Amino acid sequence: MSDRIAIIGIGATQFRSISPDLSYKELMFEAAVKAYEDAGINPRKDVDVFVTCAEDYIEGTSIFDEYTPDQLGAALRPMHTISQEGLTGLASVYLQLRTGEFGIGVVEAHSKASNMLTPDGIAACALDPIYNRPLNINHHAIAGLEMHRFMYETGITEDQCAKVVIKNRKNALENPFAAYGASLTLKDVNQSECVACPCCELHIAQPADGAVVIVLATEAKAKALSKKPIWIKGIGWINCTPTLESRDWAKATYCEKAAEMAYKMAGIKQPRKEIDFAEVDDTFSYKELQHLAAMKLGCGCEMGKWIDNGVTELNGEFPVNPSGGSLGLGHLYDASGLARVYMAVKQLRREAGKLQVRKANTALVQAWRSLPTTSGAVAILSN
Amino acid sequence: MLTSKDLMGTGLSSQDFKQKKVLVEKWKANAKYGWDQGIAIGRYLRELKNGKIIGVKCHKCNRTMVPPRIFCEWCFKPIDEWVYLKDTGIVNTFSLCYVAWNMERLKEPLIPAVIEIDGASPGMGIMHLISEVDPKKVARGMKVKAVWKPENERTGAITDIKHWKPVK
Amino acid sequence: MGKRVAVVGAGMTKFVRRAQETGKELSWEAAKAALDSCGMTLDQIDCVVLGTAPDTFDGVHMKGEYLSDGAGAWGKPYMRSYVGGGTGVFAPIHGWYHLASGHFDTCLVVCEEKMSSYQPHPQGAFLTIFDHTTERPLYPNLLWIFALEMNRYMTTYGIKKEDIARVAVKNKKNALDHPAAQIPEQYTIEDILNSEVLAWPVQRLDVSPVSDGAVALVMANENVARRVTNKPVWVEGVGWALDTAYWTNRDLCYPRYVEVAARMAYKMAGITDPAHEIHVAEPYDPFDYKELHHMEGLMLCGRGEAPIITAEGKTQRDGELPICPSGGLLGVGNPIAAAGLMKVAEIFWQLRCEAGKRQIARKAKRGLAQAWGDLMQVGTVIVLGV
Amino acid sequence: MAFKTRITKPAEAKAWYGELPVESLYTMGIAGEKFFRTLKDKGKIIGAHCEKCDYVYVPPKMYCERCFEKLDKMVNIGLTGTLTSFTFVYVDVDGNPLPKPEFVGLINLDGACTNLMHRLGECEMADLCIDMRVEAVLKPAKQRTGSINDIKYFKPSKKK
Repeated sequence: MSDRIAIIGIGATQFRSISPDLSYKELMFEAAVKAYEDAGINPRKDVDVFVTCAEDYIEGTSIFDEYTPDQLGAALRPMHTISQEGLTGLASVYLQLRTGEFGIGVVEAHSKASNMLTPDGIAACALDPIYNRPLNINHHAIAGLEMHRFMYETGITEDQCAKVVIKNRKNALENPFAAYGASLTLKDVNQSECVACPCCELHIAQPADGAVVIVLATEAKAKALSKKPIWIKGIGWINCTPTLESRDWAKATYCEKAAEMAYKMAGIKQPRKEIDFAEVDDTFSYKELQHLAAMKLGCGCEMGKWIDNGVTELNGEFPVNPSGGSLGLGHLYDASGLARVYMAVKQLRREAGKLQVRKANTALVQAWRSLPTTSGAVAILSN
Repeated sequence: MLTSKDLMGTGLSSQDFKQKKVLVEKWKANAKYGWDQGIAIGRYLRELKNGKIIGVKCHKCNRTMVPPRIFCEWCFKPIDEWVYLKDTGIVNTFSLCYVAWNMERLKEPLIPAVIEIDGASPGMGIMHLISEVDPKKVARGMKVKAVWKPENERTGAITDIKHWKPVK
Repeated sequence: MGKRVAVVGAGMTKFVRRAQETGKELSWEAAKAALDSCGMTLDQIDCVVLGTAPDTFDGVHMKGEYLSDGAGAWGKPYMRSYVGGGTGVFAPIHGWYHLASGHFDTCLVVCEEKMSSYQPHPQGAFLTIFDHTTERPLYPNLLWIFALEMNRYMTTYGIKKEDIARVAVKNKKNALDHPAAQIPEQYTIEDILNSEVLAWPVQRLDVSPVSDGAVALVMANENVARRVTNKPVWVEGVGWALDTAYWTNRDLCYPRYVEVAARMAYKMAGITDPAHEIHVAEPYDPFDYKELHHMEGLMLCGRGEAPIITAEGKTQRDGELPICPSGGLLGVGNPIAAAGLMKVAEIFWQLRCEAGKRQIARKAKRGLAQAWGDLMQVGTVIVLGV
Repeated sequence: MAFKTRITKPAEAKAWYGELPVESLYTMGIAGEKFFRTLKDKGKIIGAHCEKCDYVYVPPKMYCERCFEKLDKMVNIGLTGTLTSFTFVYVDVDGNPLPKPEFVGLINLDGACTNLMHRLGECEMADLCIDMRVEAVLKPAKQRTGSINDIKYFKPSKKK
């Protein structure tokens, strides 16, 4: 068994609303080349295990696993797919390295969201085929229902949710990777077209294409290869129920439990004090607040005050999504978690440029698999 | 020990469905895609439209590959060169297939094959169909040639080659 | 190899052509049976891993999420791994690394497939495993690639169809003793050779059926394993490899990805002479030639030699190297991911001498299960021992 | 180095079009068959009670997802409940704009621990509030097919 695991290389393409010049293989290749150069390794010789995170319906290919090895340098090597969020994929490589059998592992996730011509029709297929799907209701209804109940129970207002959008898209203006940087007003957000009330268009992260590759190593390998290893101090991943009927509708229980798991591993008792900044899921504006509350950074209503008082701004006391989050970067489907890892590592290495937060020693990264799931992961990274 | 009495699992016959003994729900997925062809396959299809088969070469391992890709998967580096290949090849392996993709029975067999393309490195094949031949006479090692669609019917697709036929 | 990990319980549903149960319910039936088999309850399980093949079969996007409650994942760390047909043997490897990492004490491993949901015929789902741009426009079916590979294998080594048909006869007969089997039957070689030609050289009886079903294992670290059972079956080695997607650039006569995976597992298990150190094996047999092909990839015999030792009867239950004593996919059925895990469960039962009528004649201390998947591309291997 | 050359002409950046042709036939399952038969034949909604967890699932499950015990004790649930949340959806299932929004609610049926997602009907936007009482409106017996759509929608209960 190897005790500590570090991130020694990161690579990502830019995130864009479309990427018509590259196939998904080429997109993955670009991110992989960058990650391997960052880590200073040759995947054909140095990497022991590979993981990619993908879903068939999103790719439009059954057994998409088939098409993953070549562009990552993984042909004829131990490689497998995890049909899960990228951050859970990171956990899977973490576990493999912890067995002590392997020295270096790679996790990849990507999004070719623009290649889905019928994203809502595809998302509908994720609903229970006998109890939910026959109602023929757009899956965003779930976000509307949840947002409404969350606001009802916490007293959070639509304006406070809108402020999350404004903050994240503003941060994204300074992020060269981001597809959706913008300077928005409350009016812009609140008057955008309604999708599933109270969730209107600008409360929803818009899709983006992109790929992210992260290289992990055991302590011995990391120390030999990297000047700035970023340590995985804690990681947790949890599923709650997939049935809409028995899930929680105000609380993000999956996130709460995943955070408990990660905090326990990292020895974190007072997250607010021990963590410097967070990159958390904000595929819907309210989700950022809901997830922060679930991770015990404060109660729900407190998160409303945070956003009002600028606590989570780039220069605030506890920056949240300094990268721009999914609202600013673009929603990368199962690559979202790894994009957040990428951005957090940049911060922890103090390479975040204009987005650099003042104190960046311990980062909280969290991911959710989006509608209709109750599945998510949390990681604590530290320099 | 596994015994039949503890085993769960309720088998139904097709009759159970026909006679509506069980309730069912149906769904047809609305799952449509426009996959970006990208650099390598984009060029491959454009060349097919021109009636040509193009491959790529890696100078490090000296392989000429088809279908083209932008990277060499063994050396993990960008490919070095585009190479036009011939529209002839040899049958690496084949089948005589009497069922369509959806399991409908076919009267005349389709003859799918892996065809090693002349000009590419040995063993570099593509999957395609063989026709204009007595199925009994198809054999491994048989020399075949592409039968192209007329130029004005070509769209930039693998089906711009209608099929492959034997050359003597 | 990390912490020692054992299989301590196994359970499965019947394999049937069309199940009334939903996929979730099948998962629960298998998972519950596995827990019951070792007297454990869900609250004693620390994490859950799931294996299931294409979502298009069940007709549910993000099938891993959908099945999670049936697999016992409520409120637990849960992952779904996916390597096509290789998934069923990968799932316990996935469970292995959860436990060998030292992060968890117990893991529930569940594999499910409900192929019957796909209309009009589950085979249609395989169209979309081919490259969307360069292959799908030719409307390929899954039989094509098997037929192409089988033909290449036969012509490379000069193997006759009757040599291959012996596998179908053996496995379908073995399955007569499997209580969960879908299509056990006593056939002759002539029956196989006279069955309907689907995609020459593949005929109807060369092929395993489409099925619905689920299988589950309970895995545990050494401390827990010794507490819950006096017959733990240890994971001695695991291996997996994914070959290039450019399958038409490879020689299909030999499954090198299986060899790479096997070498990894053998190294971990300290095996240098697999043909003698492996006492019973369940190589993947969705088609009869595949069993032979995989025996060679696993180095249980030389290249092109698998048909010979099969003809000699060595691979029968009373032979020197029993192969697929369960009846395999050809006899028990092929709910893709679940079928692979059924093989691991069979080795578990064989090594514990709990296989009943299927118990092999020789004493076995070490066995192996292997699955294959994707475009003739994935090898997954697990070596178990007592 | 990632790419030596890239596409530089827009006309060369093309997509290949296709689909996942998936037509599915779903059985209702062991628990679902009971639920939908009862709904169709008797016009009643049933749930499954886990005695160990004291939790009532509506619709019923064959097993308790929390403790994994088999659930074969079905309980009758009324057609009335409380609105846990609601939303107005402006797009159809495929994302196309709807001429008028669809009202969707989460209904905690009396006696259930769970929330059922369904349509809301016979109401205006202003009529709705969280925690209000609602009741199921079923299709006439002859039109029921054994589907979640045998419940037409839920409507606000008349104030007594």
